[in-house]
Amino acid sequence: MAKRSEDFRVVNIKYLNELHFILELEGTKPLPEIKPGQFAQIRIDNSKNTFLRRPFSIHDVDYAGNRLKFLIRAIGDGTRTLGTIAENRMVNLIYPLGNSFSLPLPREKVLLVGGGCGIAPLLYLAKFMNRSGVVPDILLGFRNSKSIMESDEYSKTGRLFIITEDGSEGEKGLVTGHTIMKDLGAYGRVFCCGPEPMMKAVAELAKASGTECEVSLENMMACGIGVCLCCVVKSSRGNVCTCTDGPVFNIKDLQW
Amino acid sequence: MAKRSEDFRVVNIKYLNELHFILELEGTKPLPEIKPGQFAQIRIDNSKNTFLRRPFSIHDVDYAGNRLKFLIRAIGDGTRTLGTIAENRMVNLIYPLGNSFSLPLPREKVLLVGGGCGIAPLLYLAKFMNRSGVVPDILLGFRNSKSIMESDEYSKTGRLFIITEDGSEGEKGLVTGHTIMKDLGAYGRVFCCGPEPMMKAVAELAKASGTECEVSLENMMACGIGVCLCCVVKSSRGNVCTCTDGPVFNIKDLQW
Amino acid sequence: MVNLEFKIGSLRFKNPVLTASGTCGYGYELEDFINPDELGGIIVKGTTPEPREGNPYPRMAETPSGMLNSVGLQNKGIEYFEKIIYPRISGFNTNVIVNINGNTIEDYVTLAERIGSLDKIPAVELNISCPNVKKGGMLFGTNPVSAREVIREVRKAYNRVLIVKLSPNVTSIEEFARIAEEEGADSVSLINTLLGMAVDINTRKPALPGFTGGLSGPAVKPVALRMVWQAARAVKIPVIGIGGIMTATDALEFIMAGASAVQVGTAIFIDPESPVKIIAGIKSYLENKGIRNYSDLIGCINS
Amino acid sequence: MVNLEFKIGSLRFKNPVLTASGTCGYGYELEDFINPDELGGIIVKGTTPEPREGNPYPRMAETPSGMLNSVGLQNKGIEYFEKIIYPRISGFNTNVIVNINGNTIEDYVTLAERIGSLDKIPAVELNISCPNVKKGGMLFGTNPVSAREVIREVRKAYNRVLIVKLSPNVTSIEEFARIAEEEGADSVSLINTLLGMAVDINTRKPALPGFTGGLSGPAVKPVALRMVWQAARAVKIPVIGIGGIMTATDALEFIMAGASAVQVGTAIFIDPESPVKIIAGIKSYLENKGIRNYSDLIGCINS
Ligand SMILES: Cc1cc2nc3c(=O)[nH]c(=O)nc-3n(C[C@H](O)[C@H](O)[C@H](O)COP(=O)(O)OP(=O)(O)OC[C@H]3O[C@@H](n4cnc5c(N)ncnc54)[C@H](O)[C@@H]3O)c2cc1C
Ligand SMILES: Cc1cc2nc3c(=O)[nH]c(=O)nc-3n(C[C@H](O)[C@H](O)[C@H](O)COP(=O)(O)OP(=O)(O)OC[C@H]3O[C@@H](n4cnc5c(N)ncnc54)[C@H](O)[C@@H]3O)c2cc1C
Ligand SMILES: Cc1cc2nc3c(=O)[nH]c(=O)nc-3n(C[C@H](O)[C@H](O)[C@H](O)COP(=O)(O)O)c2cc1C
Ligand SMILES: Cc1cc2nc3c(=O)[nH]c(=O)nc-3n(C[C@H](O)[C@H](O)[C@H](O)COP(=O)(O)O)c2cc1C
Ligand code: FES
Ligand code: FES
Repeated sequence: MAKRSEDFRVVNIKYLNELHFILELEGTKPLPEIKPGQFAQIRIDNSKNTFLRRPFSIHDVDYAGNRLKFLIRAIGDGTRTLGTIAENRMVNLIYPLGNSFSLPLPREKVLLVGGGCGIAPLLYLAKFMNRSGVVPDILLGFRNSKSIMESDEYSKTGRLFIITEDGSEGEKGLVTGHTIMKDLGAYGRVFCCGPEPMMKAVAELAKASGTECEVSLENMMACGIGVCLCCVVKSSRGNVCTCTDGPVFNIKDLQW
Repeated sequence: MAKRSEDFRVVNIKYLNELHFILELEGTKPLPEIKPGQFAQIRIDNSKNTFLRRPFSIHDVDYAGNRLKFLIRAIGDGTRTLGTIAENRMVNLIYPLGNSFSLPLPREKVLLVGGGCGIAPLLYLAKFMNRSGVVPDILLGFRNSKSIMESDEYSKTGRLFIITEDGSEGEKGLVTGHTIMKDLGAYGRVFCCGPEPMMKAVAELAKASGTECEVSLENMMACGIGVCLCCVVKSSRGNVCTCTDGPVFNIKDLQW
Repeated sequence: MVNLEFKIGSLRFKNPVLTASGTCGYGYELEDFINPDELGGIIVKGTTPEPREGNPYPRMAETPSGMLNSVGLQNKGIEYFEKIIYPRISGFNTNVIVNINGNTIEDYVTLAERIGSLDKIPAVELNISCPNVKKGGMLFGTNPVSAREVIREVRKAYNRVLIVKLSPNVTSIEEFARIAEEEGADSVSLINTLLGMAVDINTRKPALPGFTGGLSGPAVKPVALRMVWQAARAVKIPVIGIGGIMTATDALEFIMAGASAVQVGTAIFIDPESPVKIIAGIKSYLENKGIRNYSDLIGCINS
Repeated sequence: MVNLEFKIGSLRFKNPVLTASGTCGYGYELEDFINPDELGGIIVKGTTPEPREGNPYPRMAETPSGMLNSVGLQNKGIEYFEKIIYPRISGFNTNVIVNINGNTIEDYVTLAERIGSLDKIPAVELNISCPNVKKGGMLFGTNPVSAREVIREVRKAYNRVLIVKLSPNVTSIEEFARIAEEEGADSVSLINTLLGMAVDINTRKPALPGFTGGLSGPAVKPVALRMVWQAARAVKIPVIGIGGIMTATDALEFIMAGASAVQVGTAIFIDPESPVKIIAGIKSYLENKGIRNYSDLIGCINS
């Protein structure tokens, strides 16, 4: 579980749509144990405008192949550069960082809710649960049918529900408006990752229905290892670091 | 002859040895007239530690293909990054910059002297002369036989003499010690490019034998277009800019 | 159509993007790349009474996201400017402004007077912030007493638009901005370069023979932006923002922090077209946001 | 074997590379990456008498080759430090130094006294240069009168090694270095962060809620180097160089400019192993050049 700094080889970059891609990396030594919800700080060497590392959730783990996958949205210079890096180049990672989603009780009913590229940590989370016999329900929200990503992957790990803003696939609307959210009380836990307004809305519903709710925050980070105190969030214990005390928080601990 | 800023496609990077490579670029529109000795300021986008453009002599010109070649020594972050740029990526050039070597009189006996990657501008210079019927003698100095570059190319354009520091090919020693330098007075002009100590030594011999001598300076440049006044050299007219009044100077105009 | 005009006193600028002194020559050096008439203004190379050879080579050292320079005001002097350069640039259809420098107050006054008699130069930029000369320059600009004195004397001698260029190498930029305002300057421009240094560990010598140089480029932008914000809150005269502006986004940051206009310097070395690209970028920002007057943005982060 | 030892007064440091306050936590946060015992010293997070929550999020904005921070001295206060943290770090086999901060002179004195009674803390770093707090901090460090006063009072109350951390946001760094020396400080360290700002042009707000922040990283290196050079020529006490040091080359530049030691800050965020890499790099530079004592390099560019 110790954090480490390690060079990974770029195995493949696969674009899922214009903006999102899967970055697949291979290390040279056995991976440490990685828990769902953890992230890596990636150093982006060949971008002039990217001074600090960039944090990304671990999307999938292949222990046998020493491989990690990230699902990344090309939003600024750093991510755009990552998305055009040539195969076989090396990138440096600091990982595994942060805490993790809690483990559901055996046979507990669990809902994963993700939106946009916030779906990233949910794939490994679902696979992780599968190993201990939990098959989650998964609700993913996208803008439209074209922006849906990796539904095949997710549907292998649980019962998948899709909602799109324009109704071009699945139900129409935002995740909070999906039919299954009406019965949120039926779930023991809901794990949520996506844009902050979405997470806050889901948190409201969870509170109302008394469901345990964990969210994964994306506060801006400088170090990722708890030394700079830049990534804080107000918790019941005062300001805590998203990078070490999070990124996953039970909403009870946040002042949401 | 107007300077311009233009994106070029990387056609090919060919390593001549561990440190030196030929960068071949292709523009999208007809090249302007380029004179021998002129240079380009190349913007190196994907190197974190390269803020300013980098100046490189134009090594060869292919008007038909809109192509330019540069002979580059990977010495620091900027040149190393250039040497690993992927084919078909674009790089931005400001060119053609600077003055040029003077044109020899028809049938004038001319000697080109180059050392290390200072040989770069001499290829296009020799080809240029060939067009007006002048076939120069060319003396190139290298560390050893392994570090000899492009001798085939140069030998097509004139009578080629090689000297190596360890004598592993051609004569042994520095260019100034080569046999033909004993008879420097036989040449109307000598054009020289290489490390400053070499150029100064050649200039001394030229002075002594009364031969016209032009050297190409490599002063550090910020702009390359005459607006920053950083690249100055002391001339008979006071400080002048290497980027606009040079890079080629008749040694009579320098305080050498 | 969005309106990019701005004024200092009664002097109209067609847009708020000028080129900074020492980075654009006399404007005509850029003609292969841009049409200088499209600029809001051109601040020409620092000019002194006598011709100057400037500092010895090397004069430049690259630094992370910036550069140090130690040019030391190389220029051919006011007489050459009047006779040779002025005729070449007086046809530009934009505000050509001369950056004036001297060792003594008299030097500055003489220059202001002589430039004051050139019809097509509607303004001077009083440079009391050059870090690369042994006399004058920053010595004036980091001492409140002598800053006040030189501005006062130049103001007496010059009745067109007077811009005072401030040094960032001070504890309180507000103090110097206020002095300029109190002494009747029409505008302050900032920042000139930050005093910096680089060392060559192989030769074990300073990278620049005079040890220090002036730092410019994106590296200084956060400091420049902070100082522009402070100065704009301290005075009522227009503030011209300078320092590391490479893009329209950078320029807009300065404008939102309180700058009425900006100057583009080191960016020109990397992209000589950048000043006109920045004008275009500001325009399209305004159009996209539906803002008709860019002046609505000036200092908007304070409100 | 090359000798990397250096001393402040009688306090021995095994090498001249320390980690900077606020960028290395309490040292143990880095244990997955480096062995803190290999460091010349660890300057722990800025500590205040009372627990502080610091400034609101967001606290950071990336800038060209650097970053702005506005952490605002979040820490759990001296009592928590004494009871919980001190026992955890007192076993380190290196110099653990506490960076002390307060609103008032009494705050600083109290802290110095309490730290003075902790056996394993051989030195304090008096931080009169934090730009991210409303009281204290840089207000002391940019005013010669109050700087003198706080150093004097702390010196009276504390008889171990006293390092004064200077602010770069001043006209004359020499002046403040001399004040520290005159008041009996054993060393000065510089620079703390440069006051800077960033604007988000989309929200039209400052990137940091408190408008300004402290600039660190390679962007500030040229300024830091210049100030270290100036300070080292102004005083006889050892100068500790800080600011944008990422590599051994950077560290050597500071040493050649006059620093007796260096602190590594922001570099840790990009490479937590950088402090030990820098130690190794200095060693191999010395070995390659056949220099036995790194102290031969200190200030060598002046000669
Ligand atoms: C713990 C954690 C896990 C993350 N996981 C993922 C992931 O799996 N996939 C993914 O695509 N992104 C993820 N992010 C967000 C990602 O780190 C940012 O999108 C990235 O840093 C942007 O870098 P850039 O250089 O491309 O953009 P920049 O040019 O730096 O910024 C572009 C825009 O992105 C915004 N931005 C910058 N940093 C962040 C941030 N930390 N959070 C949100 N917005 C930001 C900026 O404000 C700006 O508007 C995660 C962030 C955190 C903290
Ligand atoms: C007119 C002109 C024409 C040139 N033509 C060629 C050419 O055809 N092929 C070629 O390989 N190089 C040429 N150079 C030199 C080339 O510009 C530098 O080698 C290059 O800028 C180094 O960039 P870098 O980022 O790799 O090195 P940096 O990391 O910037 O520096 C590495 C080392 O190179 C030295 N250096 C940096 N800039 C220069 C410079 N301008 N001149 C000499 N040394 C420098 C530095 O002092 C340092 O020691 C030319 C220079 C000029 C001015
Ligand atoms: C090479 C160079 C020469 C300069 N010469 C002058 C000058 O003569 N007069 C002056 O007031 N400022 C001069 N400056 C400062 C710039 O005008 C500007 O204030 C500074 O570079 C910061 O802006 P920038 O980061 O956009 O370059 C010079 C700057 C550079 C880089
Ligand atoms: C996030 C952050 C927090 C800091 N906190 C402190 C602090 O508590 N006390 C202090 O004296 N300096 C603090 N500093 C300043 C650093 O110790 C150092 O002086 C400065 O960052 C310049 O060095 P660098 O460029 O190597 O980071 C902090 C810097 C950063 C980036
Ligand atoms: S990012 Fe530095 S403490 Fe969290
Ligand atoms: S490099 Fe700018 S004037 Fe020559």
